Amino acid sequence: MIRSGTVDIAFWMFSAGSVVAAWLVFRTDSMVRAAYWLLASFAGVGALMVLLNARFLGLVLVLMMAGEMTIMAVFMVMFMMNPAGLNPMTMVHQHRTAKIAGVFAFAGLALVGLVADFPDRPADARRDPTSDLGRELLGDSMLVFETAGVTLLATMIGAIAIASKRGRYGDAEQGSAPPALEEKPPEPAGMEH
Amino acid sequence: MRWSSPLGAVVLVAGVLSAGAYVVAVLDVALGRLTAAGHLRLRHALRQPLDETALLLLTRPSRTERPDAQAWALAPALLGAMAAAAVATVPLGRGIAVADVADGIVLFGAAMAMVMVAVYLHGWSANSPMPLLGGYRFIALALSYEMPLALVLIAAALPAESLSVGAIVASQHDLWNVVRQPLGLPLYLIAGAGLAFWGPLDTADGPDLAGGTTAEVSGPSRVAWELARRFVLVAVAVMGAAVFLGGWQGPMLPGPAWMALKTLVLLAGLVWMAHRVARVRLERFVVVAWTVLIPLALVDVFVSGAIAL
Amino acid sequence: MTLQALLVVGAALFGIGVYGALSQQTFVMIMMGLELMLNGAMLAAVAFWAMSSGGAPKGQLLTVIIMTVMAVEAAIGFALIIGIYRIRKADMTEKLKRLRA
Amino acid sequence: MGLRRALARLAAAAEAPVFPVIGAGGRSVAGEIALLGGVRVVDSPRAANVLLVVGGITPGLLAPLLQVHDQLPTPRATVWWPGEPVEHQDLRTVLGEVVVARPGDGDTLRGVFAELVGGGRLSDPPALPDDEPAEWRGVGPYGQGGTGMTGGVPYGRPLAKRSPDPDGLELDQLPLRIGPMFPPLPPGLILDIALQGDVIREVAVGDNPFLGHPDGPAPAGLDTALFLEAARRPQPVATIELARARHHLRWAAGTLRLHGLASESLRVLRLARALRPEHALEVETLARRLRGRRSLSWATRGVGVVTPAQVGFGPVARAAGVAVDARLDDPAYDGIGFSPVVNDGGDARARLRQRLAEAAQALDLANRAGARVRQPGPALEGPRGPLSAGEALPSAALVDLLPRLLVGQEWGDAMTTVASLDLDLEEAAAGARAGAPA
Repeated sequence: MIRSGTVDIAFWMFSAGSVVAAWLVFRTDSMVRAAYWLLASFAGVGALMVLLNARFLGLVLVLMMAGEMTIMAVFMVMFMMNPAGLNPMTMVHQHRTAKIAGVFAFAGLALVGLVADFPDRPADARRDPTSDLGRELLGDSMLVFETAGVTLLATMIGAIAIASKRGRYGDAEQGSAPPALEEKPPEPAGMEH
Repeated sequence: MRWSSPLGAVVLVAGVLSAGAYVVAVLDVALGRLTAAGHLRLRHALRQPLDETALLLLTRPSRTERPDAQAWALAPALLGAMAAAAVATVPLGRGIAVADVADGIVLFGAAMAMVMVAVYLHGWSANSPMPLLGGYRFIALALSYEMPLALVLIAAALPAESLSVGAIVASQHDLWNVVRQPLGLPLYLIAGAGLAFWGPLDTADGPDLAGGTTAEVSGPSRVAWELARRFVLVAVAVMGAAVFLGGWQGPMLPGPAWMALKTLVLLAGLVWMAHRVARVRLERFVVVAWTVLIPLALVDVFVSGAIAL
Repeated sequence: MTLQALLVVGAALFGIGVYGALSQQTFVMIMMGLELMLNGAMLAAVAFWAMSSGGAPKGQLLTVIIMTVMAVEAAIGFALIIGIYRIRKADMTEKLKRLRA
Repeated sequence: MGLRRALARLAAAAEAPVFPVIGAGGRSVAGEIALLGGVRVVDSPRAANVLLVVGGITPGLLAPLLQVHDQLPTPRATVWWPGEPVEHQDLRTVLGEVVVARPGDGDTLRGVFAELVGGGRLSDPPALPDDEPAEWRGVGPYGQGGTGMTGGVPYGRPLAKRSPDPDGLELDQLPLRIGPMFPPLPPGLILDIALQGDVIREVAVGDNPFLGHPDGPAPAGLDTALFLEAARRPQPVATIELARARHHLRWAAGTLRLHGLASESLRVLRLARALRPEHALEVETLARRLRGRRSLSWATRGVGVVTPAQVGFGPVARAAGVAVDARLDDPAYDGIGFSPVVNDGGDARARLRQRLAEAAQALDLANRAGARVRQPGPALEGPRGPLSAGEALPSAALVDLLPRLLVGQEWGDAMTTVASLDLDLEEAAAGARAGAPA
């Protein structure tokens, strides 16, 4: 348990901000806004991590997500039928199911968090968590760290292989189904909302 | 005054950033005039940035067709705030730092990553083609800047065995990093100039896009954006002076004076580069960044690591 | 700032993520839902590390792993989006009712 | 109010930010604007307080001019330097508060600006009504929604069409019309472009705004007027060559500005303004210095390659390695040691080097020609290519080349390419009229 007035205020600010931003991701009708609300949510969690003294991780989270969310925004602009993203739009389906599932997930997890009795052993504030992490990564858990690194490398190669135009056996489109967009006429009004 | 107190922090950070931005503007006018006419009028150079700012403050901001107004207003604020966060981590003299935190270099890196968000947001939210293209261009290049920037900063942190900027400055007591890691500073300055879309790396706001992300802004919004952008440049120079040029350490003069001097040298270099080097070609620069700059930065990390062992 | 409060915040983020992942049609938006779920999980992991494990370094390691998962998810997700788009010209789940090639 | 007055006092001393619009016959003055004292040429109308209209406004330029006028933020003022003679639309009947001044008159311009900032002059009212360009049919704040996923036509714009990108993905294209007052393009050039990201997928050249009115542009207003004049009347060789050098230097200044070397560009303009045959050495040095500028060749190498088969005349062909030059068959150039400069590659870099070298050579020729006078008769080599009575002027053929050159290029490369061709839409229009120079 960490207590102090300023920290508490900061905690409520960042957590409320993070949750509201997360909610707005799916409420906004602008692609770029959605991506950057998500970034705001991550930044809030990053700030909470810094408050919890996991400074390195919190900052790295922001660093990583700034890039990723920008790429996401560009991807959304790229893949949605829009004049280069100058006109945004919204689309939602199976709204009720999703809402119920979301509420259940929240209620279940929150219940566990509130009811379960977790040991109260706060971290020693005098230790430097960053150097702890560094020693852990390059000490006992080096194998885990290396595995993560190799996984990322494999991911990069795999992602390029999936996304590239030329596959091992010729062009990626070969033998593919006809484009879905041209397969059937566009649906009239009343797609699920 | 305690520099980490709210008032002290605002005074210090705002002071450094605005003084730096003014110096950049004066140097820019002076060097421009020196190149164009072969002589320089100091009074003119000292006054012109102020006059120009006054004019922009009197000019009304322009509207575009259905912009994302909030995001448009937020972008310069975000850009400036990131520059401020970056400067806050740097000690400007012995014990003069707003937040010489243990992970200062990481904070700087995170702030510089957010620059990408601010620039894209600014370009996108005007709802106009030229700014949008500027935003796209910045993203295309920013990923190539972030890598070498992060790598050379890691290399600079190695001899200090700490991520704190203060510790990195202290580790250069005997030998500056610019000597110890000769690859570091040039790579850092290229990446830093890119993040401030400055000079030859000014593809986001270039004249071939009629101003790019600034093509649709006028009046006070333009002041805000141009200031924020210069703040980033100043933040880059301040951090460069601390991490590669030994920070506030130096004989005779007091620490802050050394810091100011070193920052000034870097800023002058960056401004000179803007007047001297033609704007890069996007495609070619990305190729060079990934095939030359990033490998060089990796070499820098490996060599520095080997030496630090 | 208590462990319970942090866990509730994490649960809220996770719940919103579930809602997003199920309700959205565009692949990128679905990925955003997934990322939010991971975001909640990460917050919970850090909270446990800071308040319940006595600051054991392994707790931070777990967060690093979650970040790796996020990076992997993003990279593969984007690659799959491009791959599917290339073959089916589809950017929404509705258009992939038949998933046979 | 005190702060406002203090700001106004400071602002009045600032350099007047000017957005120039070049109309018919305005090209020859255009190079001087950037050199006026206390004036700064800006890239976007949003950054300007003074709209400077140079030359005559043709019917094709009027509507875009009004749009640009309204894009200037307030306080704004319009200054008009009409060409001579005033033959087109009188700007004063369209835009109320227009200050008319002699072309090149910087003092009036400064005066208008100072008055505007000081509050002694009211800001120009908008010229066009602030209407929605299309009926509002969407539901959401950006025109999305309505019925179905893409409901109404957003804001009267059609949805983007898709087309394959170089990577084999079907992606949206952004349709975009730029010009005729887009600063990186030559005045009057309108391009209808389809963009994917910043790659140009389709290009069509829009109607030439200098065409389409009874007389067409007067050859006297062209920036190559001196050469057209020389094709008809005897003219000293030294004068022709000096004009050639000045033309090439002004072009080089524009290119430098486009490549982000604004201060260097001013220096070249300054040299061009006061150019005399004695400056041969200086121009030579300039050519050598810019040749050695790594960054400049890096930005232009391999961009916009034009083969000799595409263009067989003028500096563009010579930059591609063909030694064609009307001066070879011109008796006026016999015996002064003229042989055409050639470069190889045919790209934007070669054209930059070509024109700089030709500028230096022209001054050299001017020195050697002495009092030699050229007699009309054979075709005259102008700065863009041969000029002879009854034939199309060089710009027309170069403009036709654009669509093929630009497709597939990135935006920046496309602008480099257009600039490197040294187009003049007015000349193209004049050339389109039969027997224009006669």
